[in-house]
Amino acid sequence: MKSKGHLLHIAVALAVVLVAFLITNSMENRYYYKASYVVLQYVVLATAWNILGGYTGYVNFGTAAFFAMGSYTAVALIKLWKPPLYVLLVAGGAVSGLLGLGIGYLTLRLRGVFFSIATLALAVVLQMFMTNWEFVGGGAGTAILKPRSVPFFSNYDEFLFFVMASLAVAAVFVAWLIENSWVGRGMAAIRDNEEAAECMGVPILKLKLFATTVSGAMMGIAGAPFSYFVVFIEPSSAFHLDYAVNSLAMPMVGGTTTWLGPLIGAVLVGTAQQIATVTLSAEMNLLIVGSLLVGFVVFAPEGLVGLFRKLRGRAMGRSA
Amino acid sequence: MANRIVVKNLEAGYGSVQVLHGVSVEVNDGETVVLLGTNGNGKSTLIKCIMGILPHTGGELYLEIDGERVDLAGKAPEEIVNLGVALVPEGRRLFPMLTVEENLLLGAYRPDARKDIDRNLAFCFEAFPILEERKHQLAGSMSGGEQQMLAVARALMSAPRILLVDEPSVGLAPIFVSRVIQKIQELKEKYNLTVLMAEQNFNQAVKIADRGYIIVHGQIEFEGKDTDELRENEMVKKFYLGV
Amino acid sequence: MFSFELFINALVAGLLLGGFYAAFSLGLSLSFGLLDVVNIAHPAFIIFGSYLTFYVNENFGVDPILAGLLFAVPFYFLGVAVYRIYYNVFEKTGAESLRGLVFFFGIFFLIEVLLIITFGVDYRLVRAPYIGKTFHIGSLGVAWRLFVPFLVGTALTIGLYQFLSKTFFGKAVMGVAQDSLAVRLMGADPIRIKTIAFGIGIATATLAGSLLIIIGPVEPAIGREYIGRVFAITVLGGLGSMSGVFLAALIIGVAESFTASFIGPSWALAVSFGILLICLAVRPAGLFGR
Amino acid sequence: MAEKLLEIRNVTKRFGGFHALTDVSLHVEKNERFGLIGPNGSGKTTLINCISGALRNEGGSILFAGTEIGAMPAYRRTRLGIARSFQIPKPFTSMTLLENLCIPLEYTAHAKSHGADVASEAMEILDQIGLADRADKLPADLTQIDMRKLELARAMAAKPQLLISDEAMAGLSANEVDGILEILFKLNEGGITIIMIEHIMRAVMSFSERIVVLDAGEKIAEGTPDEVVNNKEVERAYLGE
Repeated sequence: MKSKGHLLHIAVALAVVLVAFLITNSMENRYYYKASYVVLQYVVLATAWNILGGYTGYVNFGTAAFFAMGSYTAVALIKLWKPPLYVLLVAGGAVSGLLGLGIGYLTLRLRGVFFSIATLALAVVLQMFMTNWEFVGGGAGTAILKPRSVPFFSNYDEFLFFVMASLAVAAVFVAWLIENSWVGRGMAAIRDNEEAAECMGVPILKLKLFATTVSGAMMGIAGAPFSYFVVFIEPSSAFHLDYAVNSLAMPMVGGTTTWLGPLIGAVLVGTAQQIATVTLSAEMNLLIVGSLLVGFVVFAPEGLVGLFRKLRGRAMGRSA
Repeated sequence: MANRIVVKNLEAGYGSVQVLHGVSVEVNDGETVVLLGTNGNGKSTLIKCIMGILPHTGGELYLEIDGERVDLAGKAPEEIVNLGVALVPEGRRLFPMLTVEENLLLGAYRPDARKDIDRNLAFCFEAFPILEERKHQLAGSMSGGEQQMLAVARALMSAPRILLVDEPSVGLAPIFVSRVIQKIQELKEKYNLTVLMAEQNFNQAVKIADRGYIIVHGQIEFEGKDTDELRENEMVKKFYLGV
Repeated sequence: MFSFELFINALVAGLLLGGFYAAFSLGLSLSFGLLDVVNIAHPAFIIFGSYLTFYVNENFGVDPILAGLLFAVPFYFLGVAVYRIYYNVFEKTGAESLRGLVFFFGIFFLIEVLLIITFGVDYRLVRAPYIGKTFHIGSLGVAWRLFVPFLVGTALTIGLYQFLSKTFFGKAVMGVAQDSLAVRLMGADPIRIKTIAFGIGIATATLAGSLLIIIGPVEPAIGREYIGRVFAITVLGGLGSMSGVFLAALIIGVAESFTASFIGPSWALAVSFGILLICLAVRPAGLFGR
Repeated sequence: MAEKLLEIRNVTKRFGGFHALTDVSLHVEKNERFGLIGPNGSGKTTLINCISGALRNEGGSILFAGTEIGAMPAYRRTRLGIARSFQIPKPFTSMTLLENLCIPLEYTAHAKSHGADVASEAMEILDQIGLADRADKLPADLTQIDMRKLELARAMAAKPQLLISDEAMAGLSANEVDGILEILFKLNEGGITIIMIEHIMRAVMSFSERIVVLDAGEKIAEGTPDEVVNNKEVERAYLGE
């Protein structure tokens, strides 16, 4: 039964990737690719954030650091020898994953708010380093030329859209795998009560290191194609606080305990932002995110998934 | 004027666990009454009810303050403190990161206590010279016995009429237990306090008690009208060690 | 590169900056260090204060320090309201650690966005007779725009220190995070104490905001770089110790000033964050923790 | 003499200047019912924290089935066969009762495979302890008594050789105490060694084959319940001088 479930999910995942590919062959308007890319990128970031924050209970305010390290690893490699995109993805993921591993060791000493502040501080320190590293453009930033053409796709933006769609599918799939495995159950035990978890045989340090590494690596991978996407990269955009706020707000809106939460949150909030940016203004879209974040954390801490479950529970209670 | 504690058929507990099953205890003006029994039998629960930390679910609980009856149902701890009741809590509950002196001054927070603050502080230092020596030291850095002295002194800073003491002997070396308990008696006489003390250490407690109750499993199993009755040792041993 | 004069200049500038940083961090030290309320939105409240100061200075010519003092009153009530929400939604249900943190993060972001919408992203500054002037001690030039914030920051530190250590209420504030039941046994209501104390913490934000905009122009997102700095100072100062905060603020101020003078201004900010990271990893109780 | 399952030699633990444990030595035999008593603050919980790994002992050694475990992280000690319940229940709040039990089952008994059908095993344990009808409930929905049973059930699910029950009966009625005692007796018959820490004297005295008494961080007596009750030191510890 279990393997059947896996097969079904793999089939759904492949179908989504295929649809993404077909879209690139039928749709022309470049704006939609750009907008969808951003939303999909948030699907990866929110899902990654949730593996540490939602499953394991450690709030990371430094999403921007992991994302930007992925981007800047790619920039450094592009400057060196222009490797193919998959190399950038692997390298970005590796660097941010290592960073995550390091942050993981911090959980030995820092819990709760201290951990969160440390991640925030990490983001600022790394931004300083990038600002001062002239090879990747320093504070002024640098332009990145994207490859002229790519097989099977009519232009590079469509290709990037396809890549990000595949990454989003992969990220959600990984989250689903973790959630439904002994690893995910151990993480939930850590989130609920770290001391009891360890006394029940859960190797808490190993699992926390796993969570921080996977979460960091996924953020780094999401960041790797960023410089090709924006064409011009500077520290203030790669380390933007919006990444931290969004990757946290989206799971909060969707619900933090399942893989579905960040997915729903990222699609809804991300799309709303894209629409708001066009129809209202960039500031209004941030206002919406902030209000949603505060609103959900105050009124619906379980997120949309939780609200939905509650409603369904009530309906079932009535019928029973 | 009389200060009394009256507890009638009190019922209380935590969540669905009922700890007190109809406990009746009276402490009359100027008396020292001890509540005896081993841990987990409801001594502290009763003290918490009187202090308003835990609401009771049944029975009656009132004080007489200067002859005036005050019902305690629904009162918050801070209101009860302001009636002139002080508690030396179990585990002392000092402010470990404040100095000895700051702890004592906080003891006099209630408005009625502030006017006599200098006199009371002087008296505390006289009663516990060690506290004056250490007044600039952090409370958390003192030994267990000194901390217990400070906890007693802090309670007295609120100029109480009724003093509740919960397990003063916990974690103390025997020599300190006897010193602390003697001090409580001295202070009680000096201030003419009405004292209810929950204590496991039977032999120390009865030294200063006028009367006592033995509480087992949330019920008063034995009421000793004087200390001789309480010293009926075999009986006590039965209650204490379960043989 | 190195000269004695440069050294003295950097030292004085750092100390002056440190006095200002103290004003910036006191409110957080009060809420985070003493009340256990992780108000990471504190820098945003300060920027908010800067803009209010800018508004009345620009339109009515009110002196920035005076403006800071005036706005302290409504900010106190703002703080009371924020704490009431925080208490009822998070603290009472025991959900403060994770969700409470996210709540303040959201508040931080909201304030920033609202300021951008209202005032735009341009840098704003204030006018006052002392801004732009310098006095000299020997060959050493001291800018009034640094000296005034230093004085006000020092006064605020002394004021809060006296308030906390000399009044009954202040002692209860210090006690409440250590043991809130024990505070009740002293006859005080811990929720009331926390509400008032949090209000006072937010009230200091307007004055800190005025100082911030006296020192230099302000834009809405400037709060971000202060998050790490104030937490570095608060943690380094030993959570909740006002004198510790002042010392830590001086240390950070001098460290940044030296870094800016001898290594480069773009590295200055990394110093406080670096100190914060080291401090968190090595000694979370802070250097001056009691 | 029977085989020693747990051996504690000269264990010491300090908190700042406070000596929580001073030079404590004791052993527990295989399949023994062992009682650990002492007045409040005597160091009982500190000692079991040192055994289970929540704290590290400072001096001396702790041997479990002949292996030194003093430096091991807690989860490895659990996997070796030491499980404990907490005095203040610490359930996994977001999980159902069944899922609560699956954690120790998956992480200790089946730590190698992670794939066994733990749900039915968890159900069996819930059934044993009388919580089967609440398997799908969250801990928040439980009464205090059921919460303590869950705490015990979760420790059982770690399939321990040694079960440490830390005041599992505090605040329970006489009938409920008997209920828990019955469960513990049954577990012991099934071959599990049990350390009981308890304030309810009737329970410890009737349950334990051997008792060690701690007072102010030191071992003051050891023996059968009868010997302990008639020990002058014990009387002094409880009744005072």
